[in-house]
Amino acid sequence: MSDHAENAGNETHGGHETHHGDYVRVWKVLLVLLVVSVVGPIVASAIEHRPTALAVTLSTAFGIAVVKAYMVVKNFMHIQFTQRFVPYLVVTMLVFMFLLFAGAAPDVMKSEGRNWVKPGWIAENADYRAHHPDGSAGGAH
Amino acid sequence: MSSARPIATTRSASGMPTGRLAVWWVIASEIVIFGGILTSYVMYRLAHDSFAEQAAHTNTWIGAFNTFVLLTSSLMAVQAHKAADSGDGAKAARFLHYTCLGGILFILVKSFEWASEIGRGYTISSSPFWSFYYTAAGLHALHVIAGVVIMFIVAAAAKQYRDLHRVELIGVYWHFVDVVWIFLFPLLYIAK
Amino acid sequence: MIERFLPVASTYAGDIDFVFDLIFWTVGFWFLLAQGVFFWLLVRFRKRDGVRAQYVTGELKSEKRFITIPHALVLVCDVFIVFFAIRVWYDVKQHLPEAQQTVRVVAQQWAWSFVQPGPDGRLDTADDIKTVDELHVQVGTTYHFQLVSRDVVHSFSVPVFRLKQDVIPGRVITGWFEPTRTGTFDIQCAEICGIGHGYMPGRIVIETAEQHAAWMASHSNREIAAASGPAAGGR
Amino acid sequence: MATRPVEIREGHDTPGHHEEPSFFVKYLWSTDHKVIAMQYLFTGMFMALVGGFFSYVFRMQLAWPGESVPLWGLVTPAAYNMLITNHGAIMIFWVAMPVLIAAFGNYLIPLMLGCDDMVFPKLNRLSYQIFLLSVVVLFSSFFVTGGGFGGAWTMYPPLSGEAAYNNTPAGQTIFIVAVALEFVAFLLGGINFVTTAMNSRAPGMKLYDIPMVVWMIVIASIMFMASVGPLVAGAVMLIFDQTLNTAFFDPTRGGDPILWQHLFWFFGHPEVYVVLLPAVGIVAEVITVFARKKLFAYKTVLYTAIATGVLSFTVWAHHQFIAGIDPRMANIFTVTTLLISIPIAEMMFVYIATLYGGSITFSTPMLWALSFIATFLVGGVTGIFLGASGSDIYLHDTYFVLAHFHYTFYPIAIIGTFAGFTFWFPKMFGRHLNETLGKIHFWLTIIAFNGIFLPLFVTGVLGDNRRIPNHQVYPELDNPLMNGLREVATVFLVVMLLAQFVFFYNVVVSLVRGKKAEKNPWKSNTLEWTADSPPPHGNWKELPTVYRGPYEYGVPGRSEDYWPQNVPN
Repeated sequence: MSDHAENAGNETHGGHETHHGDYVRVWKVLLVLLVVSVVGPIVASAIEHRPTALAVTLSTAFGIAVVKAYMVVKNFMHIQFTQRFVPYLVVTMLVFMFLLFAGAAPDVMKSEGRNWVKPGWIAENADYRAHHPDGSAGGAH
Repeated sequence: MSSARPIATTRSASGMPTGRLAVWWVIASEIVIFGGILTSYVMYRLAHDSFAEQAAHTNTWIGAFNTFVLLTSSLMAVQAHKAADSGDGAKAARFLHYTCLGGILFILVKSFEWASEIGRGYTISSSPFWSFYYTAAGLHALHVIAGVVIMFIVAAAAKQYRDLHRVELIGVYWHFVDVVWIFLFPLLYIAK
Repeated sequence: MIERFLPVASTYAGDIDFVFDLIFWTVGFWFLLAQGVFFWLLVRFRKRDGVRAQYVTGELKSEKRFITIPHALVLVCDVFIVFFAIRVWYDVKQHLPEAQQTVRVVAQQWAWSFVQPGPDGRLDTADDIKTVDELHVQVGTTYHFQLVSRDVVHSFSVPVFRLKQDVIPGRVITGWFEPTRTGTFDIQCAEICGIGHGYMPGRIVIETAEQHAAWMASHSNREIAAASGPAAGGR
Repeated sequence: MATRPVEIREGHDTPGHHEEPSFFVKYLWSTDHKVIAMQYLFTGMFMALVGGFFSYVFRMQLAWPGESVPLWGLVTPAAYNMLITNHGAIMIFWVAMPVLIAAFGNYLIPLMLGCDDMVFPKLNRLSYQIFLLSVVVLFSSFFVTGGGFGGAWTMYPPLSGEAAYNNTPAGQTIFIVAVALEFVAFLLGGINFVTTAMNSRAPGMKLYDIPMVVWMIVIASIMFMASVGPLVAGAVMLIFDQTLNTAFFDPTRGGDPILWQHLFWFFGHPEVYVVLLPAVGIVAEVITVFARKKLFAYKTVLYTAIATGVLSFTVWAHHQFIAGIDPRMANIFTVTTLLISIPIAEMMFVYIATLYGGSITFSTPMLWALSFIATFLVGGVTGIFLGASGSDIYLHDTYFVLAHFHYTFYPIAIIGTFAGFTFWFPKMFGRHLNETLGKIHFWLTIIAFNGIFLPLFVTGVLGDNRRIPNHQVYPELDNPLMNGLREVATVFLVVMLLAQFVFFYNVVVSLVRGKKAEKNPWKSNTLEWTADSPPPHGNWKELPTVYRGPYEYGVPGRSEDYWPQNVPN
C-alpha cells in the first residue's frame, strides 16, 4: 500500500490497461497439464521403487497444480495488470497460512512429541508400527 | 435513501478501480478461509494412513472431468471479459452464460458423484477423510453456486450494455474458484 | 512473593516463583517510571494562560532519542526475561528426569482418578492401586504423571507445586514433579469442562516414606477393580 | 456484492440527491454511513448493557455463592457457565468490534477522508443487517431447550462438539452460527473500510496525511480479514461435528482437539490487536487535540502499528502453553510474544512523548484518553508474566489472566469508546455533552474499574482459577482474604454499572437541552470538523481538498494554534 501515494486524487478509472492474450492457447496448455496430473500418479503406481513413485506422484499432482494455478492467476485473472500490492497481498495471505501450518503441525500432524503421544493415532498407523515393532504406546521419551 | 452512487465510489486514489480492488480483497479473505480447511486437511492427511486408503475410493475420472469443466468455464469467463472490454455487451453476456453452464454442469456432476459415494456408504461421518472430502468440496460448491447466481445477474445487465466492468469482476472471482478446485482436485482425488 | 501466601511444595515451585518475582521487579520498575513520567508531564504541561504548546514533530534524531533509548532498554529486559522463563520452562515441561514412581491421572466429567502401581512397581497389572479424587505421594520422590482424559479437556493443576497441565482426550501427556514437603493440598481443574467444572476438587496427600508405605500396604491387599488401560482416553 | 459499479461521471463534485425520506428509510434502511454507524453504536451499547448485566450476575454469585441474586435468582452451574461464556463473547464480538471498528469506522472513515459515503453503501447496510441478525440468533440461543451455550467463548472441543458433554444441544450450534454470522458481517464491513480508505481519499490527501484513527481501523480490518479465515473454516467443521457426526475434533475417531485451539487462537490473538488498534487511534486523535500538540513521530506510530499487526500472527500459541502443545514450540512462542511487547511499548512511549511541551486541557474526552494510557500500561506489563512461559505455568487460567486481559480490553472497549464518543458527540448530534456530568461519570467509572480488577490480580496470584462458580469448593481458595477481595471486586462492579446511568442521563439530557455545537468546537484539524454538526447526507456541499497532515498544532508563526487540513495556507 505504499506505491499509490502519488496517485492521490486521481479520479480516472482505467488503472492499468488489461492486455488480452491468446486465451485458447492457455486453455489448451492447461488441459495438457490436467492430463499429465491424472496420468502421472497412475504411472507412479506402477513403479516398484517407492521413493521414486512418491516423487512422481507429488510432482505430477501438486507441482502441476501449482503451475496450473499460476497460469490461471497470470493469464485469466491478469494479476500483473493490477497494482503491485495485489500479488504481495495474495502472497502474504499464503505466508500466513504457512505460519498456521508451521505452528500447528508439530501438534496436529504428529502422533507423538516431547512428553506426549496420541495412542489412538499410533494404533491405526501401520507405518508407525512398522518402525516401532514393540508397539509401545504409553511411554514418552 | 440515495439511488445515486456516492462520489466515494468513483474515486480511485490507489490507481485501481474500486470494484477490482474490492474483488481482490474478497479473494484475500477467501484464501485464508480455504487455507484454513486445507491446512487442517493436509496435516491430518500426512498423519493418517487411513486417508490414503479412503481416498482410493474416490472417482478420479469424475474429478478430472470436473476440472476440465471448470477450466473451460474459466476460458469462457475470460472471453466474456475480452468482449466486455471491447464494448460488446451481447457477446460478453453470451460468454457469461456459457460460463454459468459450466458451473451448473459442475454442480450436476458433483451431485451425481456425491449421490453415488453416499450410495456406496461413504458419508460425511464415515471417517475423517470423508468429512474433509464433503466439507472442503461443499464449501467450494457453495462458491460455485454463488458465482453462477451473480453471473446470471451480471449477464442480464451486460446484455443491455449496462455495468460492463462487472464482467471482469465476476470473472476474477470465478477464476479464483477455479484455482481453489485446481488444488482440491489433487488433494482429494489424486493423492492416494 | 507467591510463596508468602501459598506453600512451596515441589522442587521447581521456587524457580517459578523466582521468574514471577524477576518479572515483577523488572516490569514494575518500568511501569512506575512510565507512569511517573506520564503524570509529571500532565502536571508540568497543563494549560496555562499565555503559554502556547511547542511544535515538536518527533521526526528529528535528537527527539527520537527519547523513544529509541527506552525502547532498546525494553528489548534488553525482554531478552533477560526470556532467558529465565525458558530455563524454567525447559526444566519443568520439556526435560523429564528419571522417574522413581509413575502415577496415571485420569480426568473425567467431573472427577479425578489416580492409578498407582502396587507392590510390583508396574502399572497395568492386577495389583494397581486406584483412588478417586485423592492422590497419595511420597515426599522427596520423583514422580512421572501420565495425564489421560476420558471425555473433554481438563487441566491438572496443583497450586502448591505451581504445576498446571491440560489433560487432552486422545493424548497421553507425561510430566513430572518431586514433592518437597508433607501436607494435604488442592488439586484443581483449571480448564472449563462442563457444568460440574467448578465441582471437581481433588486432594494431594504428600506423605513421609513410612506413612506412604503404610498407605500402600493398607490398599494393596484390597481387591481393586480392573485398572484403566493406557488407551483409556484414546479409544 | 463486491461488484459495485465504477463508472466515470463528469462534473460530480456536488452530491445531488436529497429528497426527504420516510422515518423507516431514513433510520432503519439507510445506506448513509453515519446512520449505519449510529445503528452499530447503539446496538453495541445495548449489547454492552447485556454483557454488563451478565457480569453483575456472576460476580454476585462469586462474592456471595449460593445466594439469590437480585434481578436473576439462584445461579445454577449451567447458568453460570452460560453467563461467563456469553459475557466474553458479547463483549468481544458484539461490543468491542461493532463499536470500535464498525461504528467509529463507518462514522469517521468517510468524514476524515473527505468523501460523501462509503464506496459500497448497500454492502454497508447489508453488513449491519447481518450483524443484527447475529444478535437475534445469539439471543435465541438463551431460550432454547438446554439454555445458552456454556463451554467458554473459546469453544474448546470436545466439550463444545458434543451435546452429551455440554448439555446444551441446541445452544451450542446456535452460538457458533451467531459468531459465524458476526464474522460475515465484519468481513463485508472490512472490505468496505479498506477499499474506501485506499480509493476515496480527498484530493491532495497523501498516505501520511491520513488521520491515525483511520489508519488503525484499516490495519485492524485487514488483520481481521487475514486471521478470521481459519476460524470460519473451523466453525464449519465444529458445526458439522455437532450436527452431522463428523470427527474433525473428536479424538476417539481420528480427530484432534488441539487443531481447534490452533484455528481459534490463530484468529483469537490477532483479534486482540484488531480491537486495540482503533482504540489507540482514537486516543491519538484526542490527545493531540487537547494537548495542542503534533503527534510525536507519526511514521513511527504507523510502523509500530503495522509491526504489531504482522507480529501478532506469530504469537497465538502462548494461549496454549500448557494446553498440550509440544513444549518445544512454547519456547518459540515465548520469544515472539515478548517481541510483540516492543512495538506496543514504543507506541505507548510515543503517546507519552506527545504530551511533552503541550498545553493540556483536562476535558472529559481527554480524561478518558489519558486514563486509557495509564490503565492500558497495567494491562501491557502484566502480559509479560503470561507471555513468559516459565511463569505462565502457574498463572495460566487464573484470575491473574482475567485481570490482565480486562486491563487491556476494558481500556480498549469501554474507555476508548467513551473517549471517542465524548469527543465526537458534538459532531454526531450537534450538541455538547454536559461537562460536569461527564466528569462525574468518568471518575466513578475509572475508580470502580480499578477497584474491580486490582483485587483480582491478587486473588489470581493466590491461585484463584477462572470459570469456577463457587471457590469454596476448594479449601485453598476459601479463606477470608480471598473472599474479601472477591466481595470488594463485586461491590465496585455494581458501582461501575450504576455509574453508567449517569452517562445515559447525560446523553439524553444533552441531546434535548445541550449547548448547540458549532462546526469545530475543539479547534481540531481533521476534515470531519469542517462539515456541519451533525453532517447532512452527503457530508459536504463541496467536498474538501487536503493540503497537509492532520496534526499541525502549534505551528510557529501562525496566529491560530491549529491549521486545518483543508485550509490552503
